[in-house]
Amino acid sequence: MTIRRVFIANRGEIAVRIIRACQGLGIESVLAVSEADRDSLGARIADRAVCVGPASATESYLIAKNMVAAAVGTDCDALHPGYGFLAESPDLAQLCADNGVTFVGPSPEQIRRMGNKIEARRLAEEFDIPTLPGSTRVGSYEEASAVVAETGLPVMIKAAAGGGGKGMRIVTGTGQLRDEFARAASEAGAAFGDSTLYVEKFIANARHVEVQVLADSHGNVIHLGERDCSLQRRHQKMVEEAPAPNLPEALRDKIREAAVRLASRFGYRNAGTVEFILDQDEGRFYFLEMNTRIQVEHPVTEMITGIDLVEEQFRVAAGKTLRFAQDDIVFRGHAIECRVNAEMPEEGFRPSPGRISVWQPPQAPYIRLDSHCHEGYLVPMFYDSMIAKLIVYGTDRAEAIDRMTRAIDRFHIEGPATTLAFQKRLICEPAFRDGTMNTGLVDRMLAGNREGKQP
Amino acid sequence: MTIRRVFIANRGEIAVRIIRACQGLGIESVLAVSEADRDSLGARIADRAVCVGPASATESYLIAKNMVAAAVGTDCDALHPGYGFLAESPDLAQLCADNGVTFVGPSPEQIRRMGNKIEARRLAEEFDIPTLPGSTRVGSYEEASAVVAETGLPVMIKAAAGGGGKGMRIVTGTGQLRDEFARAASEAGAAFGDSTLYVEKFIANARHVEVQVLADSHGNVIHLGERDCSLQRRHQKMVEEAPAPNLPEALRDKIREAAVRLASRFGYRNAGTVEFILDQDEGRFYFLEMNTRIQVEHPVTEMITGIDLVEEQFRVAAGKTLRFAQDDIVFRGHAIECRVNAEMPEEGFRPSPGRISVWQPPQAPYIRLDSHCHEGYLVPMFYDSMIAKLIVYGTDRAEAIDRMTRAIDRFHIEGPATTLAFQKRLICEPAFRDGTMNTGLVDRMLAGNREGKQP
Amino acid sequence: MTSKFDTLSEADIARIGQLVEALDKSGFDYLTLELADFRITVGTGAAVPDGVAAAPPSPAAPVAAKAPVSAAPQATAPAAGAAPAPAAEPVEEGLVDVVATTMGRFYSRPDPKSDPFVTVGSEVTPESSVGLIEVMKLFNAVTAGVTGTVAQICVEDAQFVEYGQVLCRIRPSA
Amino acid sequence: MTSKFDTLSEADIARIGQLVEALDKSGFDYLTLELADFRITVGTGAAVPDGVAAAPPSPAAPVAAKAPVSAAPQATAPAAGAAPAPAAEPVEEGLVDVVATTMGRFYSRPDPKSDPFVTVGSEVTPESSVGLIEVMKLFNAVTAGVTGTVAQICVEDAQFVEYGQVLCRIRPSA
Repeated sequence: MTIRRVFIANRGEIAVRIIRACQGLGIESVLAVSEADRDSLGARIADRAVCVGPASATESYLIAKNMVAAAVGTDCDALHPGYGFLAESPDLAQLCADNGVTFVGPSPEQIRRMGNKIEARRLAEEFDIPTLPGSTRVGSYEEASAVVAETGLPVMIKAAAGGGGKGMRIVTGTGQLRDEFARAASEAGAAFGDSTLYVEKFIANARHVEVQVLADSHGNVIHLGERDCSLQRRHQKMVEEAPAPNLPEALRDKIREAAVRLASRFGYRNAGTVEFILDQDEGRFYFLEMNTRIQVEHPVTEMITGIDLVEEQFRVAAGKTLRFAQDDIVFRGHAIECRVNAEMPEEGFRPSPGRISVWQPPQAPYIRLDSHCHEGYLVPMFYDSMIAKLIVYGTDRAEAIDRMTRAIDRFHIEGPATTLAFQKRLICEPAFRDGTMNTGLVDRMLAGNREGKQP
Repeated sequence: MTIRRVFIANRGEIAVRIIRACQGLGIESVLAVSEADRDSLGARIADRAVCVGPASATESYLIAKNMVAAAVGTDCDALHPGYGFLAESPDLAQLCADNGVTFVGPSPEQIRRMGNKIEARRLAEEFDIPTLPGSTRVGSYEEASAVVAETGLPVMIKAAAGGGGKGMRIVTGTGQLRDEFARAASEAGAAFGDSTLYVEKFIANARHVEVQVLADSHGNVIHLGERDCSLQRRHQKMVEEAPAPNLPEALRDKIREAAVRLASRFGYRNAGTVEFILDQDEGRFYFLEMNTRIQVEHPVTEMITGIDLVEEQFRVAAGKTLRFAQDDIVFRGHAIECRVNAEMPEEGFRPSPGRISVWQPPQAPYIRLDSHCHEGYLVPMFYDSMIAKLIVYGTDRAEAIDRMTRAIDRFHIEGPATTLAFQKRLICEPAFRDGTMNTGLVDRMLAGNREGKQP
Repeated sequence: MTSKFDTLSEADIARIGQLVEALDKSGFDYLTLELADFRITVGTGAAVPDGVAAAPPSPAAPVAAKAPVSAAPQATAPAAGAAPAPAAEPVEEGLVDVVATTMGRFYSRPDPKSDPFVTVGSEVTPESSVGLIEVMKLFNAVTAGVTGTVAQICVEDAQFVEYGQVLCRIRPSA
Repeated sequence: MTSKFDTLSEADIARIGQLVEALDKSGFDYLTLELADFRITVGTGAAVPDGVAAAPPSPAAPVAAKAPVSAAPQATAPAAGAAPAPAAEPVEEGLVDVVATTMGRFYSRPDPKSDPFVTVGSEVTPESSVGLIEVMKLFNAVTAGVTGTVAQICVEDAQFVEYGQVLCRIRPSA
């Protein structure tokens, strides 16, 4: 089965990225656009653009049945969901299947099961992949201390209902447990009207390491190495790199192997990412979740492997056998990506949409820019604030960091405020330069260092 | 010694390429421009542009003393010559030395000696590198047959005075030698007023293979693999690739080793290319010449090694030690370059300068375009007709060829005529696809196949 | 090379002169005339901004330089009718557009056997259905929204229509 | 290269004349005419910023969008004086530019001890030297080329000048 025309149920840079992959493979592209995206770059370079609804995503990009109806109505034989929006909606994948449209991704069943955190955790345990001790809901101090008895200290107590650090407590000594539990419960109750708490092992010196896997429908699974995404602000990735620095080779192999085992025991198909939390002090890693789609940060993997992941997604979706055995994959050099968001770091990173009056990206052989923006483009207020992904390659990590630093200096954007200057500060942080950062670095910088005001 | 500000004594795409390398290294750039290039892309992105003379190259880019005077006058501590123009002028390198300007290239002496074909051939022989038998001037049949006795048949007889195939004869049987010699001599006499001939071993099934070497001023020399440039029209390269296809590994190693031996025995410094002619039937190779500069086709080497050759040129010119040992070099995938010329293939490739009204290059993660052109740019009539280098990378040669084919289809240029469609035909030729082409392919296609009229 | 003006007749030159005069008398600041291989600009003060602001060639976009691709269907539908901009087709004065409230498949009749809901000339009230739009077996009636007469039908039966696409035009009764 | 006008016929010149007259009668500042391989601009005051036609933001050029960088010196010389476009500096009517015939270092006096060849107010004949330009110890005299009075000196002693850079301006004697 071959893919002749694909419907792209997404927007922004990933829509552009997918359309270019189609052009490279000789596949026709039909792009879904909301009223706000009619004149977007994606709409210009796609073979056809179809208006699927008003600007608001809930009335356009988020309506699965409309997407599939549009795919069928425009005679597409496949649909690529990109990331975000409906990319991990089992319903979209199911609707595609029901209407004879090839979904470029895993089966609806696989999306559903991995989308359920409890189920995903159960699967990982079934495949002997370590999971974070605890992570259970507790309604009383007694339940909490029972969990602690099993996980050991320190533990993190947080509101089951909400995120954003509200009602979050770190407990290091047994003595504190009762008081901290009480405070956390009342905070949670006040904030979310639900005082149920969540207790899990707290990892003080953690890194976010994820493994890119690629699987075909014939049971072949390979990994394309891991990425480190430890620079996060409130769990939002800001800077990603590949490979993960400062990782003992034995540990690196274990993590990669675990990801491949999960994907292959699970019978996974297409591109996916297995996320782990790495305890740098104890040299151990724990399964977090599996993302059943192409990821924002996939370019850093492409830079060090030379493989076009989106093209390969189309190949395996079309039923082709993987073109690569694990031994065919050659890892070389180091790549870093900065997610350029139209946000104001000095004002709590609030979105800063608007017209781009100057757009002069740096250019060089080892600089790559994935973006849908251009001079005169109006960054709409309706969608997320990412306007570009700036990616650099270096023969080693130090060269990649230097190249990124200069690339940021040479990237001139006027109109919306961006996170670039802040990201330059991040990659210049000693802890990042020597690869000993952890997932707390960004928030610590923001909390402690008030130069954050003038990034 | 570090380089703070560099003077770029060149124009077009290589000027842009060099300026971007400077930006990547934090080096200031001053670009020489003729009156015709005042508004060129290079002039815009350089930190400064200096008008060195009128449009005609002989009154601007080709005056060594003016270039060095301008470098000194603008307080540059280094000069990059690019390729072409004065890139292989010992005088320019000498003037730089005399005026305390670091020349980004080898020593004047090395340029001079390698620039002299007889001397270069002598050096190769001294270092036990095979050279083409014959290649001597003959004035009489007797001299000719003496040479043949040594080289064996077939031999090529050509006018010593001219090129372009005038008075060129292939002699396969001893019996023919006398007649062929006579005819060739009279043709040569008629055409160039000089009947002196040149006799050399004729290689019917030849390929052009060249090795990229990189050397520092501390005696370290490495190679960055070889390139195959067999697709030539009248000795003008049209398509280049790396690595060379269909080369027995043992032979590949021998060729690479020979290039490194030449460069290191010669004490060479900076980036250079050692060109060989490969006899595919006999599996032997012969030294042709050494180019003591960066080469047009250097990007294909960059694509498969991940190393920025121009940046490394600056490093070694500044006296730094090579950052790589031979074993550090990782070769991966396959790269192909098409030289896009503003020429009319259907009219004997005559130049087609003029205003570019549409310029829409293909874009994708593994497509690279090195160019100084843009919509509205007027391709001047004064200089060579290359307007861009379209480069693609693939995990293997077949993928690279497919990618280039589609990239050419997606490259929309209006205004000047270009060679792109013709190059698409070239890379689709069965002989090229299966890697069995030889240096005669292009001219044979043009001679034989008259669809050449509508490329 | 012969005369640069081969492509321009004496008459052309004269006409250009007239254009200049005409513009001069007018209160306008500039005039730009573009033909196949011919372009003229006359004006006062700064040069004419060449539509740069609107939709500039984008560094990121090889094809951004071409005219903005309308999101209108190219294959299945009469594009002009579907184009968002009314300008896409000379439209009679005072007609009211009835547009698709959702994307989907347009049906001009309740079922294959029946007559169309409306044809050119049909009288409609705000509540009258002019067609159905089907999305995944779900049918949505499209109503005229005004009282008047159907002046144009812009889409065909069973055609895939986009959100906001003009389905028909109605001449409101005075 | 021979005469720049090789490609223009007498008739062309005449036609251009008509266009110029037409514009002259009008109240406009400039006129731009572009044909396949030919482009003419007529105007008063500042030259038409032909940015759009001649130098658009280039897909290949991140910075091409910024105003064209003149090839004039930015560091060592008073840039305005060196800019190719006369518009770069308000220039008094009827002055004749004396420009650098080669790039190099400009010397306003024969040797450090002597007086300058000319100062503002100096009377010059076509043969009078206004300065020397040195390239690699080779000194080239620059002559006034007209009879008149030096009205402006645009460069400093020992300054590096570009090819075509205006060195001084002369008011020709009537």
